[in-house]
Amino acid sequence: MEEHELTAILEALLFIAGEPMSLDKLAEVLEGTDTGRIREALDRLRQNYDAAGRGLQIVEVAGGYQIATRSECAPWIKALEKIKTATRLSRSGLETLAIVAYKQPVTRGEIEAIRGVDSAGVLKTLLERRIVRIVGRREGLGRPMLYGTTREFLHYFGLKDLAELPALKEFKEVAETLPEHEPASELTN
Amino acid sequence: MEEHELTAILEALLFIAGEPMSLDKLAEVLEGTDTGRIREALDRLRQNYDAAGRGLQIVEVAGGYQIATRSECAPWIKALEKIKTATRLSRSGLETLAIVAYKQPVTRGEIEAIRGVDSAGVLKTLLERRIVRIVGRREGLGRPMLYGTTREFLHYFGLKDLAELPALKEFKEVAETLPEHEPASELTN
Amino acid sequence: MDDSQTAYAVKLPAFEGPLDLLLHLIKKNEINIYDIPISLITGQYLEYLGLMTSLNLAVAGEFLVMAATLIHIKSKTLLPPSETDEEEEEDPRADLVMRLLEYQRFKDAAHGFESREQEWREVFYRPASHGTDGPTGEINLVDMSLFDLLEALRGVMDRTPTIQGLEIVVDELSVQDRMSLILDRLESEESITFTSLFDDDTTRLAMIVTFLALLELIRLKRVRIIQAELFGTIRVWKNTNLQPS
Repeated sequence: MEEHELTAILEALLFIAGEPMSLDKLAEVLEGTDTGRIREALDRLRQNYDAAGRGLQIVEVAGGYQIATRSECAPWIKALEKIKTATRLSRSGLETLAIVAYKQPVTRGEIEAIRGVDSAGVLKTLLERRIVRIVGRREGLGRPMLYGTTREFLHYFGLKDLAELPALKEFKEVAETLPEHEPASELTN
Repeated sequence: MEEHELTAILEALLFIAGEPMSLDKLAEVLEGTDTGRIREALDRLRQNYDAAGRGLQIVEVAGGYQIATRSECAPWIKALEKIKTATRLSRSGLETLAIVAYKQPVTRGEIEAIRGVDSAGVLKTLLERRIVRIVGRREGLGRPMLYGTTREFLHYFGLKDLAELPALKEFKEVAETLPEHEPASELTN
Repeated sequence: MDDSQTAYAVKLPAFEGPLDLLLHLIKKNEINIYDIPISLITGQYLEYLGLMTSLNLAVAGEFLVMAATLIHIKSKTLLPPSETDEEEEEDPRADLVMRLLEYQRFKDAAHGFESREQEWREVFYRPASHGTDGPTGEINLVDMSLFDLLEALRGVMDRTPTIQGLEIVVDELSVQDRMSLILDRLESEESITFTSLFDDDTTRLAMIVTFLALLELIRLKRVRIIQAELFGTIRVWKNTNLQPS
């Protein structure tokens, strides 16, 4: 197979797949074409897509490659009525999700210990949105359920994999940012 | 809007729409951009797509424009579809699987009594995917086959063993609790 | 317009919980987190709770628990340091500081998530191929979660409310059943590996039952076990010659 043929086939495959395609999966479809060659072809494809005047891009997300629209086109895509943008996550949702993402697998009790508030409702919302899932149980007393993030989570935040999450701040760093981080009281008495 | 912007937006719209878009429909989304200009931009887009090494094309079908794969790529797309269907499960498949998981060992008759519909086809799919297996036969009339889940099943759900399956009661705790936690207040009294 | 009402117009910032409120007070007062003036903060914290009550806002239990914690810490700091203890006593505020810092870490992380969310909400993917394969609503096995499984089960149970006791019953196969299963497999395959016998055993109990079944078959001379070389694969063969050799 020639180079430009491979690029063409990859483009068609990414278009049809509708989900991230890993190098391994692409190699499987392409009957054992070397993953190195596939990666090179994908890089070429990505460069073509990065030319001016394109409404699409090749992104590496949730463990694979996928075709996506460019954010500049978002207003017109939203005008295509049937696309509804997902409601944004609430503050408590983001907070809970951050704990799940960094501490997974994690129990509800551990989440609540960090947040200092009951988190059952938020967890339910995250489960329903398929951003968080039950990944098993912790051994020991009560065998509580463990929560972790999903592939949808990676998609939602445009992450390639969990390793792409920025490192959590050290306590020292956190402490340094604390004063004058927020505007003073909003009490307008 | 400049020419190359228009082309980009059209590309993104055709990509997302997944069905033929007529000039009128496109003009509507683009808030009254002249159809002549849209046609010109589409022609330019089509020329870009006709360059060598492309796996996609802009086709004019059923009264509209659409992005489609090139026929040369058909064999690989078929290979992809085969892999994809092997990893997909329908709603009825999931339902049947849930019954098998929680009621195993269970006969087909018992599954059908619960679901109220014939489940032979779904069971066959689950057996083929190796998510469900025959675990033996029930003593008694006709010695019907008994179904249970496989190791593969545990793998998909990230479980170590069947005892890790959450009980319905536990699930209700997660799923039927309070609405999402509200922040303490955001009131202007 | 009644002036006495507008005079008391109060806008309260929203807090996720007691830790959030405490962090707000610490920032507002520009306090060093490692040296929290506990009297001042306790006072302001209780003031806020009082404000919530006066506005008829339900004060969640967690806020009250924290109030008790603060008062407890305050009382400890008021005690004169005991002279008998040689070791330096632990700062009663230490635990709280750790909790606040830990919580702030995740608040910062959540903030980062928020900006990523903002960015990626503007990017759209094409839904899976509009091709020929099956009805919509299919789930990719990779994306399946126990939540989906339980939701599906709940769906069935809502339809047929008479079904009771859908609780997990661990595989109750008898040794007899396992024996027939092993023999069934040996009908279609000449020999099978020892380990493959346990492939689908998802519990310890099931593995024990399978092993007992194998022992029984060996005793009855229905199968033979052969290990061709030391540490090699152990294979189970059907014993075609029923006469003891």
